[in-house]
Amino acid sequence: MKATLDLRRVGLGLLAPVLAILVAFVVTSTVLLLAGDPVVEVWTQLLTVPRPRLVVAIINGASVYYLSAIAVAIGFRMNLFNIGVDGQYRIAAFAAAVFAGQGWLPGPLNIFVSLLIAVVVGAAWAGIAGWLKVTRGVSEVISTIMLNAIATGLVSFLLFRVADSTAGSNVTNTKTIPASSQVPGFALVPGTPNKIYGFILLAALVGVAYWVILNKTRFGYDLRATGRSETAAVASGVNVKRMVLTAMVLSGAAAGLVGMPLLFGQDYSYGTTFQPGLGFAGIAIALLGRNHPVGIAFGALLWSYLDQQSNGLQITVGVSSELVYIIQGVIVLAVVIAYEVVRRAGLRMEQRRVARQLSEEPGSPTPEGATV
Amino acid sequence: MSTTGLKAGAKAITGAVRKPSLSPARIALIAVIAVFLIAVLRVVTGANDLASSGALAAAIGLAVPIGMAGLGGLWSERAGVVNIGLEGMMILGTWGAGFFGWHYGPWAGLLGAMFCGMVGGAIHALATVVFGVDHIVSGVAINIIGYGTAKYLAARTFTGSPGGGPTQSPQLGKLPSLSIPGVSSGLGSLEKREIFFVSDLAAILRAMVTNLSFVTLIALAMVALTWWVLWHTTFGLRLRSCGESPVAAESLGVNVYKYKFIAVLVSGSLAGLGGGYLALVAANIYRDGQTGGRGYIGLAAMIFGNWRPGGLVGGAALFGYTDAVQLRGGGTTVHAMLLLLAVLTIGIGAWQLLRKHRVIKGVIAISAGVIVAVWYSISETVPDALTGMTPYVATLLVLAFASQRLRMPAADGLPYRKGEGH
Amino acid sequence: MVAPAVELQGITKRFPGVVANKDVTFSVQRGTVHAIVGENGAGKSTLMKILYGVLRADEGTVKVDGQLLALHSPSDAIDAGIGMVFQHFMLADNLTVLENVVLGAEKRHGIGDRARAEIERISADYGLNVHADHLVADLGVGIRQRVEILKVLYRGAKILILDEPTAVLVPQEVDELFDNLRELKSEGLTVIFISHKLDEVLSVADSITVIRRGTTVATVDPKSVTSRQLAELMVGSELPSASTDVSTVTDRPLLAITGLTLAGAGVRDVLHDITLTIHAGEVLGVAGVEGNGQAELVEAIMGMREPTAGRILLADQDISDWHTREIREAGVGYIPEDRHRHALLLDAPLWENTMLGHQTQSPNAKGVWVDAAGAKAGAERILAEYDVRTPSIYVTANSLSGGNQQKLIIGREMSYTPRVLVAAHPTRGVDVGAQAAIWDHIRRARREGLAVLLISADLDELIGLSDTIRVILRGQLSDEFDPDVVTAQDLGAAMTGADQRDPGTVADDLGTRHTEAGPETHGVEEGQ
Amino acid sequence: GSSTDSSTPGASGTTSAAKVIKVGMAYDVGGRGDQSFNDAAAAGLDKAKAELGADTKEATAVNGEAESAREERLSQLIDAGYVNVIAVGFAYAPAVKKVAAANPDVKFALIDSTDAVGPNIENLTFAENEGSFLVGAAAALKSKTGNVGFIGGVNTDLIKKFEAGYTMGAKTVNPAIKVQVKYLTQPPDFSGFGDPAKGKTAAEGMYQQGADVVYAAAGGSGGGVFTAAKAAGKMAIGVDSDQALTAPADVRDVIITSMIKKVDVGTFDFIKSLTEGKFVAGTKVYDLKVDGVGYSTTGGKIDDIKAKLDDFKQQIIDGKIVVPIKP
Ligand SMILES: Nc1ncnc2c1ncn2[C@@H]1O[C@H](COP(=O)(O)OP(=O)(O)OP(=O)(O)O)[C@@H](O)[C@H]1O
Ligand SMILES: Nc1ncnc2c1ncn2[C@@H]1O[C@H](COP(=O)(O)OP(=O)(O)OP(=O)(O)O)[C@@H](O)[C@H]1O
Ligand SMILES: [Mg+2]
Ligand SMILES: [Mg+2]
Repeated sequence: MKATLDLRRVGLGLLAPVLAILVAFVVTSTVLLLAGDPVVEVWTQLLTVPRPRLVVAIINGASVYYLSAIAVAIGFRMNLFNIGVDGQYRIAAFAAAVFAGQGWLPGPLNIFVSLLIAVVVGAAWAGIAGWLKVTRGVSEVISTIMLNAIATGLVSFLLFRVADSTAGSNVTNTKTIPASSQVPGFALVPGTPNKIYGFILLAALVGVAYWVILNKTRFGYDLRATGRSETAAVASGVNVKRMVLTAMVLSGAAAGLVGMPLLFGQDYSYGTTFQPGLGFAGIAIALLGRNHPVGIAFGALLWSYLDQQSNGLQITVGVSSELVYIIQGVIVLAVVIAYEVVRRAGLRMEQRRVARQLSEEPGSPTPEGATV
Repeated sequence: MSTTGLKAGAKAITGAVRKPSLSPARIALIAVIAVFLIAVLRVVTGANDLASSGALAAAIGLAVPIGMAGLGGLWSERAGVVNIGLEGMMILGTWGAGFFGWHYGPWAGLLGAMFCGMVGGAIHALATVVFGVDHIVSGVAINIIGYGTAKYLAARTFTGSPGGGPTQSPQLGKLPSLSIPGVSSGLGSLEKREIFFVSDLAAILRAMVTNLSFVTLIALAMVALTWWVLWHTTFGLRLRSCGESPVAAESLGVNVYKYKFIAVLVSGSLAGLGGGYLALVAANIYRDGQTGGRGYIGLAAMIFGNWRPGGLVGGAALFGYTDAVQLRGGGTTVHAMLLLLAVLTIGIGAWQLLRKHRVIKGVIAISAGVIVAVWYSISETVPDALTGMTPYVATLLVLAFASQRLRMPAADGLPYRKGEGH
Repeated sequence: MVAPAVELQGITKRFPGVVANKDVTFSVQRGTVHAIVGENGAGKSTLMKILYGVLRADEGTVKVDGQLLALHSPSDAIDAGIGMVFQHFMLADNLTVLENVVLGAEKRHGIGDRARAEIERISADYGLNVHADHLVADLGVGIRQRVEILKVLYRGAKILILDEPTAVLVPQEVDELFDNLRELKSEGLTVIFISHKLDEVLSVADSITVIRRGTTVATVDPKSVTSRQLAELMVGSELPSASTDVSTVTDRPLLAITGLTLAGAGVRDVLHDITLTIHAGEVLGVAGVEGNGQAELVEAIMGMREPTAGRILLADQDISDWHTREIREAGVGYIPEDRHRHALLLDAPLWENTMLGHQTQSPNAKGVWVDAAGAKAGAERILAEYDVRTPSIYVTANSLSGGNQQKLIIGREMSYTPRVLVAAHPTRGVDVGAQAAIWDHIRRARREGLAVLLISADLDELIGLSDTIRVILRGQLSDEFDPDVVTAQDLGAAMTGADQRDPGTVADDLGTRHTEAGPETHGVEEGQ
Repeated sequence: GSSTDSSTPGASGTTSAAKVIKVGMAYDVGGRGDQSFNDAAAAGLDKAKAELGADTKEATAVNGEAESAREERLSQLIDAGYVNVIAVGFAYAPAVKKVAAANPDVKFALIDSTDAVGPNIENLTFAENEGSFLVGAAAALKSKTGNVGFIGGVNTDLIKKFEAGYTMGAKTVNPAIKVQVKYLTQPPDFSGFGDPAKGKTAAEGMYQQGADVVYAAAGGSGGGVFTAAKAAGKMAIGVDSDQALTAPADVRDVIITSMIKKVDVGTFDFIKSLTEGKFVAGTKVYDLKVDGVGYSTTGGKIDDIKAKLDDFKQQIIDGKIVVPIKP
């Protein structure tokens, strides 16, 4: 009985993404048709099997997105909307880069302490929003929007003070991290010299930690309970204010790690060209992955895949690569709509099942078991 | 996932809001106090741009798009639909203004902006009202779609146009603006005399009667209209009831879907109007990325304003003013504001300490104030990299200091399905 | 003979997996009060929602005054002169009475002064004592009920549906309501009235329809049946009663509260100088009109509110400033009055619900970890022991009926070796079957030496189960009542203060009890 | 594919397909049509197309993209056969470094950066500070109030070069001059290059506080500066290309001069050198000496001071004036 049902559940679970991708396909094609762009060519470009070097780029991009989305998801699980991951990861990456660049500590230790700094700085920056919410009741939606902008100014101000710039460079960077503290990548994909970030392990670790903390610890139970029903959580003994602060801080701590694969595996310094906007992508990906560590991994891969595959649109098809934003947005929307439709179907299924099983029981002919 | 968020810490008004929390008299009083403070600050620091009609006119210009986005948010959230997609709708508005404005003239551009914003609203309405999707997800998606669509369409429609290109439209026609000649110059001479408070007041009035764009007037009219429609008409009552208790509304025969749908459409068109203002009034051109996150700021202004038109205007004005002042005066004016911050912080600290006997809080506030005061006295100006933060810091500080009596519509963000709520 | 006011013929309504109504047929004569009774989930509300156009029947016809009606939405029903007061109030808290009343009926008298005048007029005509400009959030339950009735009258309804209007009212308020109903009846209105309280039904109804498992069993004349017969028609078994056996009260105090005070927003304290002691094996019942401080009392005991003054002793430990979690761990079980908001995670599986509030305790946790296997085993045991009807511990709490949800909560709270049980309205909205089971559990708790604080609006339940009864009025506790001698009427009088002052002023007092508190004063009401 | 045979000397004209030079151009954010920096690069490309018969392919960066996206863009151009690649903007430096190393046969031009060097990379840099010196001097000479302004789009090292030259130029003419400086946004918020509303507000402030000339080194936000100048009846200075020709007609008359950065010349020269087989790796500085930067005279607004400016120009060329790159 249970096995068949689970199969059906899996089927339902797969139905949603398939439906979503189908909808995204149709909508995007329509846009292309309306705008008079070549539909077939666009899809051919987007759906070709990526070359090895692109595979590496997709995985690398996804690992960064993954961290960002996990950071957002921690808040979401508690109905906290941390729009501030963007500012948090930038300020954290800056702080870590400044420290790591000094090379005060030997290789791995330098990395470790730098990570710690990133985590602490990210957590502290998010903690401001948490603290304002808990003590002053400031909506975290506003405060994190404001803190993103403030982080931009602050980092810019400090960057020019610690910058290590060379003539003719035009890029303002922190000191380059010593070679001994750079994290080597993995040459996992044959056919390309490009390597997968060593810190993909960090992303995986964070994902596992997220899952374990949320699902296996008392703290995680409290956090999920608060997200599901704040009132019930309070009555069960959860200190909601402390939870808000802790969740915000944890979210910020995870956000602090977002820039680390880039910093230690690619850029080796923080500068004016350090990749921005990861926090916003993280929101969409967390929603796409339904705040589930595995779902987010798929979401991040899909996002990164589209990013990379769309890059060639201009060159091969002559279509503006911004098209990919339309596709990504439509996918997010289509996925949630499909999930909603499927969820309702599932709910109906479950209720029917409960009712049927109860009515099979002798002595209680009504589903409610009203007769005793 | 519900989108209502946690209430922890938010000292929401749970009991009686019998009247609008701020009566017109109190609003006027607050305004006068604000002007007075600024006048004092201007005189003490000599940062004259704090209360120049130019700065105030610029403030109005910067506040209007934010205010329109916020007003859009207000319509939507009053009907119970959280709208984080304002930014995307605004971006669509800028493109609409560029496209229609270029082809059919600026007024058509304004309508085009509203129409394109409304298209964004329609998507949001479809997702949240018809399909019952989580409002935040839909909003986030619309921001992405709006961003991509505008860029894609701009590249498609403006490439090769005279003076335009894939990232910008051709120059757009100007919309008329309004000056009251005699009054304006009279106030101008009064402003120049630098009489304490009088000149400051004159500057404010002058900013309001000089070179005021018609679109600004339309925006103000929209605020008034919103207030009137939502709080004084049958339509508005029904719309608000959908945000407070859709099941109750439904049980009285109100077609909740309809009102939510309309509200989100209006929301989109207002955000689009904000985008249109940016393209047609503030710049006379469409440019990629022109909105620069103003949709989010608009959302913040709306929350800041407690989901009310008046409060929203206050939030947008605060942001517009501080942004204008930092953009115009840069370091020196912001430097002057440090003094105000120092005095206020020390004042609050002293009050905590002496009246409330909260030693730790008081001491922290006073020390913070002293640090700012020291910063003020040992520096001449605020570094440019930091002045840009002014509007954000100011908003955050005001929120942190002002007591939080925010109450969002009771059913804001909650999914609603017909016939399932009883 | 004139056509009946309402005539339902062969109504069938299916929900996914449930047939809520099956071939329901009955008619209601004009100018009468017609009662509908039936167990929880029998389909009464569904039927009324069909009549009111909220739900659409799968089969069957509705006739009003002999006219066949096509009901697509409440507007159709309102146009046909039908008005409904829902089981759960349909009021928007943040709108005023005026706004709530005129909503959807703006065409009648606009939304301004004419409407206000009309509301005051109706209020005066029917003695409803409702004021147009009050904010609904400020109003007590009784007055909300009257606002709901006013809403219906304002629309000029000729047929009134009242779904369990008396569940939250005290006897005096019930009497007032019935007076109102008789008044309406005398003006030619037709009233359809649902209640679980059979005595009430017998006293006010002109005719009674019994519904069992979604279908009409019988329509009877109240003069010719007893409440016991009615109940048997409803359930097909004997009616349980709430009564205790021999006293098990010991002299060992388990919960002792002295001088507990909770400052309120305005001049008056929410709780003032509450002193009470509950001994092992004792059930202390607290009666009171909603909003007189019982909720706050419970929350103060549970550590969800910080008392302004006073001490709470659990056995001999002072728990006044403990946190909710510590209090729960120390052995205080808690059955909140609003199970959906305070006792359940509706979207979570049952096994996560059976550990809620005990997530730090064995077998649910090992150190900082959740012990899922232990928790699941515990859940299986609780569900079996407390007869919670469910196919598995993996279904969500949402998919249980209210009675089963409540049994789960009680099972949970009894399963972690509590010393004290705080039970607020443990049988509210639960049908007779589940009610009997819950009463049994409370009696067993008492036998096992627990101290039970029982708060209930059901005075018979209170009298039947308690060893001692106290009444709470405006945050203060009365003297003790002996359940063996006290009557529901006595309690009702004490609850409304009618034994001290003129009852006429009470409703007014309840209606505006927050108004003296200015807007400055909120925040305190958040459990900080 | 091999790049060497396509860069055979004398491959001008469109005579034979084999001799057509294939050039890929990777733009910075904004791309062709930005009426500014990227457009200047595009102009050079168009010229090469017309005069040298180059076969070209273009692609544009996306805001906030990953480093790998830039690498991929360059690689895809190469994959598509465009074995001469021009990377527009300093953001491409790391990508060029990497892709150039992997494709030693491909010739690269990297504009505005010397961060990536290699045997197949030519770094095209511009002495924006020198050009800005001249317009700064022009501003000071034209100013009646002794108060001029500088508006930078985004606070980056590159734009600071503009500021440094401008300020020095102005101070050289009039040591007592007041130079108001404002950057619209801080990186990585690059909206300051595309927000005319902000540009307008900042310029209004400067004009109202006494400035009568404002230099807009702010990309698309410059349009707002010109609007403000027009409304205030004051003067403005354009940037990158001769904006008195490209700006909207109604504001052209406020633009007294523009600091011209001849990216078009740089890109054209690069392509030409390839066709002639004269590719030289390493940094090529486009400064005043080689006319790589300069100022425009369209509209005749600075005809009266042209002699003085040319004198300054000569002094810089002669090394008598050394213009700093940092303010
Ligand atoms: N929206 C719904 N979806 C699915 N099933 C429903 C829905 N509403 C009611 N039901 C089912 O229909 C049955 C009848 O419910 P209804 O609310 O009419 O009972 P009731 O007689 O009013 O009970 P109570 O005395 O508790 O109010 C319930 O047992 C429930 O299972
Ligand atoms: N809106 C709904 N959608 C789906 N199912 C519902 C809905 N409302 C009720 N149900 C189903 O109806 C059943 C019982 O619901 P209902 O609330 O009527 O129970 P009840 O016994 O009347 O309890 P209560 O006293 O809490 O009303 C449950 O199985 C529930 O899943
Ligand atoms: Mg029910
Ligand atoms: Mg019912």
